[in-house]
Amino acid sequence: MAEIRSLRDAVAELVHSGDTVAMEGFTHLIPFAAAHEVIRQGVTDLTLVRMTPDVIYDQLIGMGAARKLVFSWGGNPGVGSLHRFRDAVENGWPRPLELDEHSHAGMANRYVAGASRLPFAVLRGYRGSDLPSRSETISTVVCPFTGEELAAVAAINPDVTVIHAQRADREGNVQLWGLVGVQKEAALAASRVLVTVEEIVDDLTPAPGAVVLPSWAVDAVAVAPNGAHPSYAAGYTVRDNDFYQAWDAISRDRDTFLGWMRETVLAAS
Amino acid sequence: MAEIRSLRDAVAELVHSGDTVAMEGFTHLIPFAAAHEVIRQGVTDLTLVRMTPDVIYDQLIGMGAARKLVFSWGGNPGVGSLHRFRDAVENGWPRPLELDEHSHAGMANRYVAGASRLPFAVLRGYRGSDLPSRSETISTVVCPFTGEELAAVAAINPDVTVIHAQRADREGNVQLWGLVGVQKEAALAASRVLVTVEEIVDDLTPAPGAVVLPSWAVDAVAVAPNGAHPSYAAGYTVRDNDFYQAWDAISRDRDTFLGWMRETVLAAS
Amino acid sequence: MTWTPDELMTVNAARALAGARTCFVGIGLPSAAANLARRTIEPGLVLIYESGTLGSKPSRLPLSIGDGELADTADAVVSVPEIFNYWLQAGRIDVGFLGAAQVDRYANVNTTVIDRGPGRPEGRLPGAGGAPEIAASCGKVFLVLRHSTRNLVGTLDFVTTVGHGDGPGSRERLGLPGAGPVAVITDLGIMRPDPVTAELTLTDVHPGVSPEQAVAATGWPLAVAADLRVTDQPTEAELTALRRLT
Amino acid sequence: MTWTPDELMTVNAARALAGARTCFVGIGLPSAAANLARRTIEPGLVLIYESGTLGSKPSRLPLSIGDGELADTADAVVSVPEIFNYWLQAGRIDVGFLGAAQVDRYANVNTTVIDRGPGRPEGRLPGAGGAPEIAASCGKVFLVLRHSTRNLVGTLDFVTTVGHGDGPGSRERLGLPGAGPVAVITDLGIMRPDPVTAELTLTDVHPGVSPEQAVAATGWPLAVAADLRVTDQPTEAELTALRRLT
Repeated sequence: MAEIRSLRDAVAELVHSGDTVAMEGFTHLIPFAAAHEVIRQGVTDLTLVRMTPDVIYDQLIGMGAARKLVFSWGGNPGVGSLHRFRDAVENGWPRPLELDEHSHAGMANRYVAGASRLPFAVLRGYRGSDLPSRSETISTVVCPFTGEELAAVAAINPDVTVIHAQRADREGNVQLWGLVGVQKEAALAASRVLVTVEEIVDDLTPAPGAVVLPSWAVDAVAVAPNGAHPSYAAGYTVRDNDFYQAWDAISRDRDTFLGWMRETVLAAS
Repeated sequence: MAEIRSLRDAVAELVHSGDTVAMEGFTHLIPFAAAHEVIRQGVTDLTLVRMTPDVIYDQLIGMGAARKLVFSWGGNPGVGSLHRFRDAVENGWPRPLELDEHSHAGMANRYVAGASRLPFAVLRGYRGSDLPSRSETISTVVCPFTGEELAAVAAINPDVTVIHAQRADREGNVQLWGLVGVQKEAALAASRVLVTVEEIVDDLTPAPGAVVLPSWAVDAVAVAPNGAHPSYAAGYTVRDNDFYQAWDAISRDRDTFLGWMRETVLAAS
Repeated sequence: MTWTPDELMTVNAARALAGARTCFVGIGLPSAAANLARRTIEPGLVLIYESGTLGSKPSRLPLSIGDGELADTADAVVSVPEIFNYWLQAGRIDVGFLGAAQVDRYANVNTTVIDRGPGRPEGRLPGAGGAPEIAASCGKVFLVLRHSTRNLVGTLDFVTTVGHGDGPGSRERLGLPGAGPVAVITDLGIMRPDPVTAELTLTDVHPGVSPEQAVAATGWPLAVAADLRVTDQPTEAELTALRRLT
Repeated sequence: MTWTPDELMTVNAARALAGARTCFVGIGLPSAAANLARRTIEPGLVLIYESGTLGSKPSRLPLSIGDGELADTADAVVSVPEIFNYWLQAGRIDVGFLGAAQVDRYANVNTTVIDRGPGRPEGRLPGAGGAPEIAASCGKVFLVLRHSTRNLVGTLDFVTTVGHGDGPGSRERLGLPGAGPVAVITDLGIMRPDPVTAELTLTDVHPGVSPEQAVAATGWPLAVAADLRVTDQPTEAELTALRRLT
């Protein structure tokens, strides 16, 4: 059963240095508040998993919290490069970053296999691409009925998955809606699940398109209003597109980045 | 794009003798009205696919419309046997019935593979069971990462899938909710899709838990109020449990069954 | 109060759910037992039906696994592929509760066909449904069925669902993750796999039932535990709750 | 009215969607073109974004593929695994519309890394995203990018996404179901695979652009079609609609 805890306590208990951590949310519901708490607590040597690293992992990578990144598209959506990600990969700053790189279809299916507790998933993908030459988690299987060769991707089973949702009830049942992305799969693939929410409510009234994660599939729920900012929570906040655009300048220079992180993230609590 | 048609025209155009037909709906939203139209039109030699054959296939089988059944649980839920199904299998009446028999997990994954246009799906299933000895659509694959042997099941891709839904709009976009079963997968696995609905509305207002099939993934929509009876459409009708219980007596005897079908199904239009 | 043998069976099946958090519920006797447990010994029990409902709280016993109330009262409704892949196969369910047509001494189950002898066609049963994977993947499994030599047989006509296979180590060799059947609850008593041989052994009889009755109603030479127990009589609260359900 | 080279590119990209029913839309230039098509030549065009929206009808151009309006205006919102497995891989999408960092003469695409020469670390690009499977499974594919020798190269540094592989028959040998790239639309003109050699050939230049300009901005000896056309000038309606979008 999920316990309702402070974000600080939940991160301290569930996210450990050296863990494989997935913070999911496909553009929507990205758990920035939890990532900032991870940075503040000095958790490090993480293997970060996420389809779209986005600004959230740019920050973790730039602060040196990651040793490896598992991903499929590493840009600032609609804006340009993730400069901290590029600096880590190209120049090893602040530390080298190992990569395991997939396509979106491959990553999505890796989470599906993880949620299903299968060791791999099958897709018609990667054909002719150089991607398999750089990844040990892409292989092939042959259909026993037709003889067709298909791509196989290894399951992802994070030590901990962190997601943001609109709300939870007092039992810890979690409800999210809008673009639901791959959050259910990422949560169910993990050994431990931390969910930040906009608010705790008495009753989860049914909502169109809502996904409910029952309390017994979640370890901790922490209230973090606007906890997806600069991403958003449909029905509560809107995407701060200006911030995404401003991030380009903030993150381009190492010192500017570090100054911003110190003032905005490390100084907070 | 889906055309809105009469049930008679839709069945005449989309369901042909010799087809592989899936009529899905897991206890809920079973497309009885469409099945009755198939019987009235004398469509025959069908390969019928359905996880739970239920009374709907008991009727089709008893009327001699099927040459083969692909399924995973063939009972009258909560009541007992499907007598027409048993009579066909045990005594070849009114004609022999070939079987391809799976578990629910296997059938569900066969539809998933079909909807994904993959030739097979992988699951951890059938281990130690005698089921694989009687089916050519169960095999094994070896995980290329871990070496674990897993079950593989062949995709199901019906010629036509028939489902019942609560409603559609005038464009032919379809909306269903409540127990959504395996209908989306069955529809997307098929070459042709026929949906009967309780009503056509101007706008599909979003509903909690609703699945929407866009018009361009459907071939025909036909209005059939109470078209799931004795099954039901959440929000419109309730399950006629009395009928399910009455079916035991109606179906136990060949002549009683034929008389009931003549009076209730064949005489209708 | 007096009670019927079926009520005895259901009450004892419900008691077996003490301490369980989540239960994958087969229709029929298992559903009665699981719903009774929610009203008596384990009010927080999460009922999961293969029709895709997580946390159903029906007020009356559903006739089928797809009655509307199962969805209306659920914490979440998911698709049938999801319930089998993300929830059952993933090992998230503590207890699987199954009915059965034929059970053998290793708690393997046949729900497919009955051999009716030479020259006669096989008798047809409903088939596997969710059982093979429920028995494979749940933390543990309870079976509930009426006690007779027709149901409890020396040799299954068909192995639909593996319990303990051909004995100790069988589940491990087959790669079945859950512990498998830990009790077979009947209208005469309870059988449990022997810790050493894995063979079903009579560990409990219901009040008023003799072990000889159970042995006579079993299709193999049923071992009887040295410390054979008698199950507690159904309480008034249990019987009242059960009768209200149906 | 006057226009910019980028507007020329986007208007021509939108025109390419005439007759399409469903379009899988990459972010950036493809999204601008697809949304412009919905407002001009193909009002019924169904826009599908990899964030899981089927039939989005945004009023303004979204900055990212996950802007709230994409979900709010969609006919259906599905999970990311579902959009890739049930909709894209299943071959339900007519047109895939992709941007690119590097494209070679067979319309193969690199969005992964740039070789910056010996002794220097690779330059990092965003990566594959949805492109490999979009290019494999859509009925046909349009690429849209700015025309320069940096973008249109003789040899890719990395093959992220296969267009026509190493030439005729390549897609069939690889088992790629869709027709692959049928046009590369740039700010100078349009290149299409030669029906025989599958090599990208300049078939159209935009008004005011000479074929020599396009050849000079291409990193391989670009063939020019014998019947080279000049694209129609952007209409006032097209430009107005485009400028309202952004």
